[in-house]
Amino acid sequence: MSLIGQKNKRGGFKGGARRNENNRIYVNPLPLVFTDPPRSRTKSILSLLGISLASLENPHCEGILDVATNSVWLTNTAHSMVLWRRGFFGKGNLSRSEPSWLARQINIRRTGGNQMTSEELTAKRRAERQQFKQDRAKAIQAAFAEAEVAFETEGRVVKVALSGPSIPSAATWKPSESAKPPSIPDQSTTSQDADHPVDEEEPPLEDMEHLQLTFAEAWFLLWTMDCLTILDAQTLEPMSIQQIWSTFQSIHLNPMLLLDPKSQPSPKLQLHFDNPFLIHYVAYHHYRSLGWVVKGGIKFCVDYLLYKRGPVFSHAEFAIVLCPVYEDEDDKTTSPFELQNTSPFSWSWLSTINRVNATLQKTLILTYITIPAKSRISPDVLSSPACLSYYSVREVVIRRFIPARMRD
Amino acid sequence: MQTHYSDISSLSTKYPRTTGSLFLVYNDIVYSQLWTDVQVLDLEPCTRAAIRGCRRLNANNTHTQIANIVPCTLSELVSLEWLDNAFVSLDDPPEVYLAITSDDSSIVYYKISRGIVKPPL
Amino acid sequence: MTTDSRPIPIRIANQRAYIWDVDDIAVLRSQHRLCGILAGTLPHLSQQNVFLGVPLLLMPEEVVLLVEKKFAVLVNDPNAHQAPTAPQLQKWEEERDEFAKRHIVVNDTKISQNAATRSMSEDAMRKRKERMERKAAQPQQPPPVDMIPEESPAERTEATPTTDSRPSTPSSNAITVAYPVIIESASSTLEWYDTSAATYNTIEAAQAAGIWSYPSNLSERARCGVFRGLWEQGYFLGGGIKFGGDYLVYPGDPLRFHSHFVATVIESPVATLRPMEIVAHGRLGTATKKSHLLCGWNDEKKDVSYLSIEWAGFG
Amino acid sequence: MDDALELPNAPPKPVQGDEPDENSSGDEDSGADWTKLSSLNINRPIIPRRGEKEFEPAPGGGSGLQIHVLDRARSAMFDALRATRSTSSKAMSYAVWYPSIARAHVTLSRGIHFTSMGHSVPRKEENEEKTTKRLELLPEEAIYMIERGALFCTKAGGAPMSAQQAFSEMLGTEDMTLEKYQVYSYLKRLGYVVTRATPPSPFYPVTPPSSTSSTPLRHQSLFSRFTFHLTKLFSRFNWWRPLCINPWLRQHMSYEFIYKSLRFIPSGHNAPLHVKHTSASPYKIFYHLYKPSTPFKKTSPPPPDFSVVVVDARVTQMPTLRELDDLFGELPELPPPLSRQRHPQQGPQPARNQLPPAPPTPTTLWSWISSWVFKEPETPSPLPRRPNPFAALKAGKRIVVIAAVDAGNISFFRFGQGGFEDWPMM
Repeated sequence: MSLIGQKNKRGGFKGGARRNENNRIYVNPLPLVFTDPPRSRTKSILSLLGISLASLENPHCEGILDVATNSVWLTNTAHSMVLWRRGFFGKGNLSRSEPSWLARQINIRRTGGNQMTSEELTAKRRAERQQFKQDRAKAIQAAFAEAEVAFETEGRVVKVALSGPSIPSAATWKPSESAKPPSIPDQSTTSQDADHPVDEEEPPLEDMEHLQLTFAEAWFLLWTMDCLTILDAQTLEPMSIQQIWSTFQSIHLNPMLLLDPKSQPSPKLQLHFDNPFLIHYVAYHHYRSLGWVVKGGIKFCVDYLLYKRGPVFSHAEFAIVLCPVYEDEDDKTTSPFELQNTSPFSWSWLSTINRVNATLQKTLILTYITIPAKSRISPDVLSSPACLSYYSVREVVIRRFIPARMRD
Repeated sequence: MQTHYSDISSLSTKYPRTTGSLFLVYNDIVYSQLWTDVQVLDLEPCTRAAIRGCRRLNANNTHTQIANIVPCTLSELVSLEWLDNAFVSLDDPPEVYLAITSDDSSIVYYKISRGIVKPPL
Repeated sequence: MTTDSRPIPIRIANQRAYIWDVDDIAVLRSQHRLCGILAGTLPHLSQQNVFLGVPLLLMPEEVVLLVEKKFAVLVNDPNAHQAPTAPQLQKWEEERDEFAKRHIVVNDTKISQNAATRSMSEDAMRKRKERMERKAAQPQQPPPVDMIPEESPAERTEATPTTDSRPSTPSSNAITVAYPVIIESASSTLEWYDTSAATYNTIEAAQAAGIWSYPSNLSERARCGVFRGLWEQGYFLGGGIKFGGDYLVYPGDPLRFHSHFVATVIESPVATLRPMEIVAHGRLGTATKKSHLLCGWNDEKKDVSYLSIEWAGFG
Repeated sequence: MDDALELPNAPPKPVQGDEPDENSSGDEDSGADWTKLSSLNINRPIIPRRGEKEFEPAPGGGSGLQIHVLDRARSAMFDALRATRSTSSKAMSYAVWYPSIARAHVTLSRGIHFTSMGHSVPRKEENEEKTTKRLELLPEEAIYMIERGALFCTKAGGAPMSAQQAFSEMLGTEDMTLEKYQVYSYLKRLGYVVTRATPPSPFYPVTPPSSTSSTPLRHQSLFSRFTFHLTKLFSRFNWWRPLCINPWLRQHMSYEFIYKSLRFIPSGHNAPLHVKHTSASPYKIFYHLYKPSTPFKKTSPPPPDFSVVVVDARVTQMPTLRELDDLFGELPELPPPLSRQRHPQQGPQPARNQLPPAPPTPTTLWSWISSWVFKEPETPSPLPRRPNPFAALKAGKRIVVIAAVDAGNISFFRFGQGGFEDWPMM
């Protein structure tokens, strides 16, 4: 059962209580868990010698390779919850973060929609903000019209104040019942009631959601943590680690081959240092290994967001844009991929993404991943993850420089 | 696994490369955004399927609006001609929604209108 | 307004386009809806960057539009600055001396008035210093954010000239009474500034003369085309690089109206566009209450098509 | 917690210590309200607040009131632009401009400007045998002083130069472009001392080369790299099973150990960069920048507070990694910023205060053993205030300021050499 559902059942936590609850639920930063045996004298002595009696527990989760979405799907709720709670891996395809779609649906049925989920709350707040903006714009327009009349009739130049008793401000405005969205005559189909009958005897809800892991997440979980098994979508047989390694690369090369069940596995996998899977994995692994929680950043127009402990604890501090750099420009011209951001940005684009992130208090980081030159390193090393030691990662921190504020 | 794609199967086999984003967007529209009368249309010039449905404009569905969505992934490249073709194939609606998906299943929707359309006051 | 129909001389130097006469700036703004960007220091407010002074720097797109519409001509500015003839120079020196004499008389009576409208006189500096000293004695107040104090006159040191004065340099002993010395902004007041042999009526002529090159490639043609397209719709335009685009598009004079759009120039209908650009532009536009305009240039048809981006409001 | 921010219409959060206009919606250019200028006290100018603007003109070119207000704003602006450049004859400096050497020879120098502008050059006077030292201004220095009405410049024959002529003739000489001049005057107007990074002549005073003192951190990262190679050599690293946990070793049974043993992808700006050099790069440090508060001696300038590159944004893309690497190579490494004393400045970051990550200490097996063997000193003796990792990550180890100028619009960015590998979160 989703955490969000539980939270709302109890009417929500207060700040400190929620933090404690989060500290308890998300105590493990990785899926691996160390279990300590009970305290004993033997243990203390052994521990002095640097010997441990603790044991390591690694979960075994199962996912299915989905070629079309370039991802691995977990449909087992228990597995999804383990990966989400221990390191915030994956994303529910119908939710903003952890899969909560089913909980939301159950909530709607149970309460008739009176108790709102966070998604619904967001929607409500959004509608209210919209209404506030409309009200404010209307009031300002009225003030200008008044000033206009004063000018035309009396020749008085009235300075229109954009705040004051008659102009609603964010602090004073309250949603009113009458301020509901205007009820425009219904132009839509009349059949909608038939499509969604309000029935007492509703069929049991089927969970339409899965936890989606990117290839980078999936590879990290199975390669370093050994806690994920990936099943072939056709055969539902577990894939070997070597098979997965080459599949993640070849999907980017030729998804058609893999989508067509009748096609033979490609006779010889072409290996390229600039395979998007490898570039993304290098970055993902780099930040994970430094203890960051790494999530996708499309909504902030970047590649990744870095969270210190996880998205439930704090806002992301850093917004990462991947900039792959060819050691040898010739490799770029012969590449089968169209990697983005391999050439320097225009200044206008840098302004755009920096501005978006600065207003949200995120520091923009350009993460340069060097792509080994084929002339320097044989692409044969790509047949195993040993190739990863030939890449390198460098960060460049971007901030606006405001001379007026740097004078001391 | 095939069952997940059943609603959109005919066009997903026609355009296998764009099936992923179509699937993600279709499910989001049906199950999260709760649009009604959702149908999948062939958008041949963009080698993909588009989605048309009734968008909810308020909570209890008393007001809806027919809207068109063109899905694409973050790693694709598009062009003005491409967007123009989408408008033409969808019978020139005043606007289309571009749904951009990423590998982590995130989707962002942006409204694209033809011509110079003023921002809301 | 007959005088305003004369073409405005745009001063070209090093491939950059300037307007130095304030009347020309006024015509550009009020009649042609072109703003340029002020690039000079305001002599009486020289320690801030919010209000700047002449010259007005024009974007190359503005230059091309003005010349194509016959509103302006291009002047090869270094060539127009000719060496003065001996009589011209003598006349100028006489006028200068006359001005100085007049002001020495005036100065005795009306020192502070002049200083207030011109730049700071010594007297004003002294008064100001006194004020600042009084202030320093008081409990400290945070300095204004955008301003730093003018240097105190106490710190002014009279450095000795390293060599003997040149003929043009008035000897510091010659006149002991202070008078204002004026440095001209625009050259149009100088008798030996002569544009007659340095003026070009078309972009092509200026390009042939090698003083102007814009537009020289597809990307620059696209910018000119889009700029003109938006201008012809009645908008005011400003540079948009800080807002993630090529232009800011205003419904009226930027002095009174906020911009409605950030516009991006797209060189051709088939030029590739990354979906991330739509995300970023849409997102930034929504946050700043602007729409984003994608302006597609068709170099064959020489026309522009527009798409507006806004956040969908769901998702 | 970013859920709410994911929506593009999320209200921008107030940025502490920043003015609201820094990143938000205000139109930065043309945003000033010139009507406020006339009411200013000339002697103590205060920048008025941004004028409040309307959404759009009424149909037909604006209503009566709108036209009235606009006309007033415009005339305020044009009046301000008509101000003459003048200074009292007792404060005016004089110079002669020599186009052939792109220098203005100062014949009479007055005022505070010369404490940070102009340099002394031995020149052979025309028709003379001996060499005399004289004070000369670079083109940007001369134009700036002319613009402020503080320098009366003539041509060699005595013809006075207007500001217009200074722009036309002094720009484009040597390395001076309009873009570089605009950056120069922008910074000078704010009170900075601005000098050339590369001496334009042998007589131009230069900053003594900075002693790049290596910080303890540098040792740290070199050390961890060293231990990694040891680990790789001796433990027969299996690339198909990168994480090797021995459940009997207490040292291994921690998340910290796991994270550390996963750090095997080369990272940081010290890793060898196999990217080729580009032939000619516009990215050269052009100005040295000194804060108004920095004691500055013209004849022996101290190390600069900032190094500035100026590019024409219309024709120049952002720097490549190689160009950035070359720029960083010329800059001294800065010590990590110390954490601020006041905690509330940090905003809602409970996690930050709970777990202040210590500077990395070696904990891999081999570093563990080697710390016995080599007796690697413990973490440096407790500092009074330890660097805040977030502040250090945001600042970068080396900083270069790049001014990108687009037709008069200057965008200043600071590019920091990042070092995430130095500040692991766990």
